[in-house]
Amino acid sequence: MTMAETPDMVDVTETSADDPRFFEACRMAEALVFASAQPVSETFLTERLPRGVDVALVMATLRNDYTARGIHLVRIEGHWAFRTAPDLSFALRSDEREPKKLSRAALEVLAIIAYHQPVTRAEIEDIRGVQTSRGTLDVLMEAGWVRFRGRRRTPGRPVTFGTTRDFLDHFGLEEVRDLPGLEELRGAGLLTGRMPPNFNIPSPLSDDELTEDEDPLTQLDLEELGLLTPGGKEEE
Amino acid sequence: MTMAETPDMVDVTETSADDPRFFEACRMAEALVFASAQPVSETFLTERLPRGVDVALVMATLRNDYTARGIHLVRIEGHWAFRTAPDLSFALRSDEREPKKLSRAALEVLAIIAYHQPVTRAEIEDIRGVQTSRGTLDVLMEAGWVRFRGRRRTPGRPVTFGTTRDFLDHFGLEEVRDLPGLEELRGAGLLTGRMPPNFNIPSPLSDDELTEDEDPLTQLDLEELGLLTPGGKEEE
Amino acid sequence: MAEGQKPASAPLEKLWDADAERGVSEPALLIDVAGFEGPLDLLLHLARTQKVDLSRISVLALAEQYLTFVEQARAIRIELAADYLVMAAWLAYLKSRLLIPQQPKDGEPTGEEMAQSLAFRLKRLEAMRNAAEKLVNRDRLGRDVFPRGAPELIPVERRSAFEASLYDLLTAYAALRQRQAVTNVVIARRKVWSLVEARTLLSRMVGEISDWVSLDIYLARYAADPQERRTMIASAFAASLEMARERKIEIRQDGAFTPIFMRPGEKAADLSEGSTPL
Repeated sequence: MTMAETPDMVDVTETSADDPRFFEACRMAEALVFASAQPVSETFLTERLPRGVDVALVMATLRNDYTARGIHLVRIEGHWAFRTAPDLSFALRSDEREPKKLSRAALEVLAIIAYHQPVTRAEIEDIRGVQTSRGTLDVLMEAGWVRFRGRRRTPGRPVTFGTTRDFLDHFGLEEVRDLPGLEELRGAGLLTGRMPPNFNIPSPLSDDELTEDEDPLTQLDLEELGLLTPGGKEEE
Repeated sequence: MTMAETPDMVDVTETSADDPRFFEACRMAEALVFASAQPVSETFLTERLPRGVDVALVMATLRNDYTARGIHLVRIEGHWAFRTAPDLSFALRSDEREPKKLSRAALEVLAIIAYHQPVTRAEIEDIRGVQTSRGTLDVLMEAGWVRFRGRRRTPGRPVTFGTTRDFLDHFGLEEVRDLPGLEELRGAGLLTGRMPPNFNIPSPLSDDELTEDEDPLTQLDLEELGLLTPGGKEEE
Repeated sequence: MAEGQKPASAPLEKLWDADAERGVSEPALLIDVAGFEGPLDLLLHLARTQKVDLSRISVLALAEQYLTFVEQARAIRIELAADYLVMAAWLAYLKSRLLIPQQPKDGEPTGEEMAQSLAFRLKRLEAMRNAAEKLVNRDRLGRDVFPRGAPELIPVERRSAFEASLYDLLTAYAALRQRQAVTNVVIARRKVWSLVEARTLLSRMVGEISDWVSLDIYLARYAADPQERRTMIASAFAASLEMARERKIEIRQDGAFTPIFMRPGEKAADLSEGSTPL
């Protein structure tokens, strides 16, 4: 059987098939990445491989070697890892290893953070139209998918959230810009932080702050609202 | 897939090379061995691979594929496993110690220094409510995350601690001011439950400048500190 | 809703499916908002029942649907969360702006602009829902795709010999501060005035006064915290009974629940040397 040899020879002959040093570098890189369960950074590989070797070319060659195999070499934000081929999922899948199920709310928050990052909590709540319940962000951070990124340079300096490399690894993405449908959403203007002009819609309230909400209310509405007690919150 | 087929010893070389079923079986075996935490028995492989496939041949083929690579497929007491090629051990051997998890006490002290800097050892102990062992600060200094900042202009002129540039790098912060505040910790579900009304979390200052009640460390101080075990300065 | 009928819980979806066929006036509609994550979620659900592309929904019809829903909820006295009602008010306003076109005034959005904004928000929420679904159905590590099962732990790549994430750090800090805060609360709560303390206080009072003084007013000087007042009054009253028995003070109350007055008793002199009794 020939599957190991097929794809790589093309690349290697072009560039450095005759160079035993390049071949050795490939073997070393392969072993280094293979040994680790975690993605290995290109910086680390550069340090470990013989000096002067084109690491990018080494990795491209290796990736090519594995395209048809049962294991793939994948790149995640400048880090490399071996992963089983996705099409073999059926053969490997086992229910015991099923990752923890996320609540709908947590999943929604995760998607918003992924597509809108860096995003503040207020923006997440604006998009969802509800307050984020305690525990939702916590769960995502504990899973290692979401992290504090920094602070927005606006008054109040709100903290922003973003996704992690583990997030990309988990969902099989090389980079954030590989998120499914990202470009279309951006093109449709659905990812801009800015609202259309004159945007004005009630934002989620903390329970008792009925009166705080503002202009569009008519006197009649206010009277009606006063008659009704605020009920419980709807979050998860 | 045709189930009628039976393992055919005679046909072996003929079928294997071009048979897409055999090729698929190789990919599956490869992925199964790769993903398994233990060496995989041939019995297990036989159960998982498509019926009628010659498992021994599959494994022999795979082993052959990997002979020249940086990874080898090895057979250990009738079980199969991938191992990095023995001749590459020089490249893989790591002189780095395996990273140790920071102890809970160290995490707490580090966090207090980050949030409350500049902070003296006595203040750290006051916040934690327990004495800080000498080793804890040593560990943090050794990790390069904590440094002496200066001296407080109070009786006894206690040394103040702060975080380092490496600290920011390691934890992915641009500046100390990016550490989340009370509302954000609460919002992320890290702080729960009722908090006393006067509860607050300091907003750390930019870490470079000395505060008004701090004196810079003089040459003498440095010598003194250098002579003493780090962290052993104050009340031990 | 028909009288006497017992409201049972039914998903809202039923409500609107039924409406599409039977008209809104149909009685006995049962409402359940438990499945919805706030008014925007509900609105998105209603918009979907229009069965058109979100960019072509009729915001006016949507507003009416929502308002009808809120009306019905009120009719059967369902307590709606405040944000549902705020949304209703906003939609009522939007509806009026859409029905009675006004000259755009400075800074005030036109009805169309408001409608566009709402449609935008619904589209954005739906887009994120779809994105979440796509994400969760990808080939996921640990479910569809697997890492090396027996890592050899060789290429450990760490700049630092120690491992900790920001999450670890913040969790530790939050837990610590919380722990300490709780301890503090316990200490703070221990503010119960003992009889001894109350007696000392009363003794001091007796030293200062010569005639009837309202206990409440006197104590108010010491109890800044209203929560403390209660225990103070209770202890002071108990102590005062004892002191009255010893004839160190006299107590007077004109009626139930009226203020309690006190003045030094015959033996008040025993209490405080430095002051002049009576």
